Amino acid sequence: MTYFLCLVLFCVGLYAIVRKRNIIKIIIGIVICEYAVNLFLVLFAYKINGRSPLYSPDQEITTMADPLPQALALTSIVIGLATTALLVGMAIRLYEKYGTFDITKINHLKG
Amino acid sequence: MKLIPLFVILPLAAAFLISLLGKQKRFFCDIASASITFILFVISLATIFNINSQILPMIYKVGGWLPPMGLPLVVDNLTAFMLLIVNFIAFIVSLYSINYMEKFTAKLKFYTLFLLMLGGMNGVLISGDIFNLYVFFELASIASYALVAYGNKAEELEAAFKYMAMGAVGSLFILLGIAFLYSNASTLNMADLSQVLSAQGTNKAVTFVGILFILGFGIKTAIVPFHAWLADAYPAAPAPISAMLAGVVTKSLGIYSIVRIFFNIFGVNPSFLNLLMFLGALSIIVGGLLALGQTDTKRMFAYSSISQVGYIILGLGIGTPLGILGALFHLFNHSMFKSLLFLNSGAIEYATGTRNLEKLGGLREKMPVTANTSLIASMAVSGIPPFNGFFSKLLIIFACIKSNHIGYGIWAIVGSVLTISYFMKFQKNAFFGPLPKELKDAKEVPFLMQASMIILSIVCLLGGMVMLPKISNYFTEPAKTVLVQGKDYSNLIFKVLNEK
Amino acid sequence: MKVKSKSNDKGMSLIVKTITRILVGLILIYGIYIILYGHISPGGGFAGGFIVALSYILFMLAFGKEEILKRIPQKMISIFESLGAIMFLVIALLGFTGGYFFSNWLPKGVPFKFLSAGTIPISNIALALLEVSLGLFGIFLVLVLLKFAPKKISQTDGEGE
Amino acid sequence: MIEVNLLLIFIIIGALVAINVKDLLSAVVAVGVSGLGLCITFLTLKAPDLAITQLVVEILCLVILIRATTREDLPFSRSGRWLFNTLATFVFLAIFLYAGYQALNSLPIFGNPTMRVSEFYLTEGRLKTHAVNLVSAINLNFRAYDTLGEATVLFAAAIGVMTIMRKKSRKKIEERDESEK
Repeated sequence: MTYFLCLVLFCVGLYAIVRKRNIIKIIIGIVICEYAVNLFLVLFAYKINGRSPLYSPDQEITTMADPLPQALALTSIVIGLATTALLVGMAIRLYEKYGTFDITKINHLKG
Repeated sequence: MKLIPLFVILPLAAAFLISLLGKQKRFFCDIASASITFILFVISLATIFNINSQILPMIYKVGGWLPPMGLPLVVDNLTAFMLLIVNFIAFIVSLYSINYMEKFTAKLKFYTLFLLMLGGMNGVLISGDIFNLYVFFELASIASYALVAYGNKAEELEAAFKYMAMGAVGSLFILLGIAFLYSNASTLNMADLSQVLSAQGTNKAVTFVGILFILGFGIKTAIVPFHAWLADAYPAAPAPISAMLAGVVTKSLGIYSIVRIFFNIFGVNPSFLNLLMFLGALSIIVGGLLALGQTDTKRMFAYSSISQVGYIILGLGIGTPLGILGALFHLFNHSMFKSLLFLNSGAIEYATGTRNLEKLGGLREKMPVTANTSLIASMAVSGIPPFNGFFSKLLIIFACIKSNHIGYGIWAIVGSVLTISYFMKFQKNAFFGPLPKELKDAKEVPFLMQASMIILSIVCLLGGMVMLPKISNYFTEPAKTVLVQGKDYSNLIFKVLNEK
Repeated sequence: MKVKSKSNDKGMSLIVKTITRILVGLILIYGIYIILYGHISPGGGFAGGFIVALSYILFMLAFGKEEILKRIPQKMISIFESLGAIMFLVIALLGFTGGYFFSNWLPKGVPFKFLSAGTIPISNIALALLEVSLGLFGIFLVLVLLKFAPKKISQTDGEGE
Repeated sequence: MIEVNLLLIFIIIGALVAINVKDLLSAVVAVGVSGLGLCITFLTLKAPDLAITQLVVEILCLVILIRATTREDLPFSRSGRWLFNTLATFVFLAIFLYAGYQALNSLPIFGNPTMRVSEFYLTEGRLKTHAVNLVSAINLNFRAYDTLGEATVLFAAAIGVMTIMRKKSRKKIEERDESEK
């Protein structure tokens, strides 16, 4: 159930990317998809009744959440930020050139 | 052995240093980029000879951790083959850009991004861990998005945005696939994954991951249903970058990743091969037909690129050793002649200021070097006998017929005829016929640009010799073996690890 | 939107400025703490670096852009960024002294102590340098875009070339 | 884990609002809301490092995104093949959801990760690196090479943004010398 909700979140993002005309909305869709993927990684790491992957001085290691997907998610959050920054930069330049965020009006190219 | 990390360290270090120190001296960035790519080329040559003497893959344990825990760098024959192509083209392109990029401002940023892209591609090739592959994949992609938008004109930004939006979605699919794969197999190392997955047997999750990977990497390879970005992005980028994109980026990020993941990790099955063959054949015809109608040289080459990549995919999809050999050989050839063609079109644009075929003509006398090299490239790409393209296409068609896919064989021949027809159009309109008045003062391009085009055309001319057993045993044959052996890849890697 | 158009000019009111002056220091210290204790507690170079950068964003919103442009010239940021990246690479390269690229070559120390875990704290600092400069770069992105109207961008001090 | 499900529903509602609301500023704020929801979810799922990073990255992302918004969204139009396209999208998404659901069913159930490789990190991590924070230890020691790639991605993005923000991109021949500094 939890996994499925996360997949729904991914699909919401995909819907925005495919169907929206506004560039900002498309970027928002990509951001939402990134959330979903990061959340998937962390969901896969969760262990019932587990602890966060930090040792404490007096405790023995019993159950901990899987640290590896969390490390991967950390990487992918930062990569997502880089992607978003570049996309926004391009969107703003496009707005300067075309005066609109509408992708149906930004069509100097044929393909 | 110790040299493997250099493939990533050198370009990244050079990129950081160029952006830090590049402003001091005028030619610093030119010299740095050309020399770094040359060193990389030499190292990749050394690697390919080194690896052939010992047959087993070379593994470098980053940080000294054993592979399922740490990140290994793996160089086997396929990787060495790809590394040689990538670094060779990068060297040629960086020679070419010394003069060509004078037209643009902020050359420093160009070189920084170029070296980052190169580092990303090398990182993808030598990576032995699937998430690591994704990270470097993303590095190369982000650098290439920015490079496509380099000219900052409206069309270029539009093309780059389209490319980037599609590329970002592709990356998300890949990352989602990796997350599923991790949850299923609980490991990220490629060799380990391969063993775990074969122990598990078929699994719906793995099938779904396969679909996600085909979507994601297919977007980067621009096979036909996902090709929308390519025809805009290639013409928009500066010519050296178009040459890189067409010559090596789609191949190292797209095709290499697909074959590595599907042939060596998941293991191939007939339905996957049929899908590849179908997509390849579709790409050949759609790309060819679209290329026929173009008047912009770069756009024509872009569509032609889709069609030629279709041949590679078709050859891989046949799945027999002969087909794979043909595909790898065609991959090598396509890198050479398509880069050369894009460099040619860049030279024409540099000299005349236009890419429109209807405004060009009669440049043969004004620009003899460009004309002759592009004639060689056109003949090579259309598969005229002494040139390299002929042999690889022949191999692929033979493989089709031998494995009873005669329909696809005929399809490939039709595609080849299409190729000849649009390249005849290009040659006739650009270099023959009357010289328009506006082009009276066109001059041949500077020496370094000529030199890089000449080197590539010599490679195209002699490329057929790769078929000779002496060279082939060093070059394409071992690379083919890696793919043919399929899931034995993991056994080999663990064998190497256990030896130490 | 209103807030930003004000920050365009001379910044916000005196109350905001005074509180910001106090808060910025605290946020800065918190960010540095997160960076330095990344190997012991949650956090690390990425989070901490961005926190430091965000303190500057707060500063910018309160005081207006002239003030911050005076304090951090844009060239410095590019230099910091390259330095952070090079530092990380150098740490990796020094790993060759331990036998491998990226090996943890420093003595490891005692767990739970500040000076422990070999190269991890230094890597955190290098990453933080990169992130801080990237965050600051984000500010400049914002600054560049303050005059946001088609065909009217005049503040594009993107690169002095 | 009812609270995780509730948080997820909250995030999905935030996302739906973000993509459907007319006002672009509200859309960005709605994304921020679901991002903060995500941050709390990370905390519930025992990932404090990620929660901190997500929070900070979220704020920076919003600052950048808000700058890019104009006040008005585009008017809604049903021109062209609107109905067909929407239907096609929904069919595709439905297929995707179904396939994903099937795949998810064959994964280990929620809360019981397999942890084949991670077992090593848990047992040996502290002994080998002497770091207490395992996520840091993995990011900066076991998989530091990944982090190098990641840092370089950020670097590339920054250089990329600077590149596309140049005022002038092509130069005329006479300007060549003075602009080369």
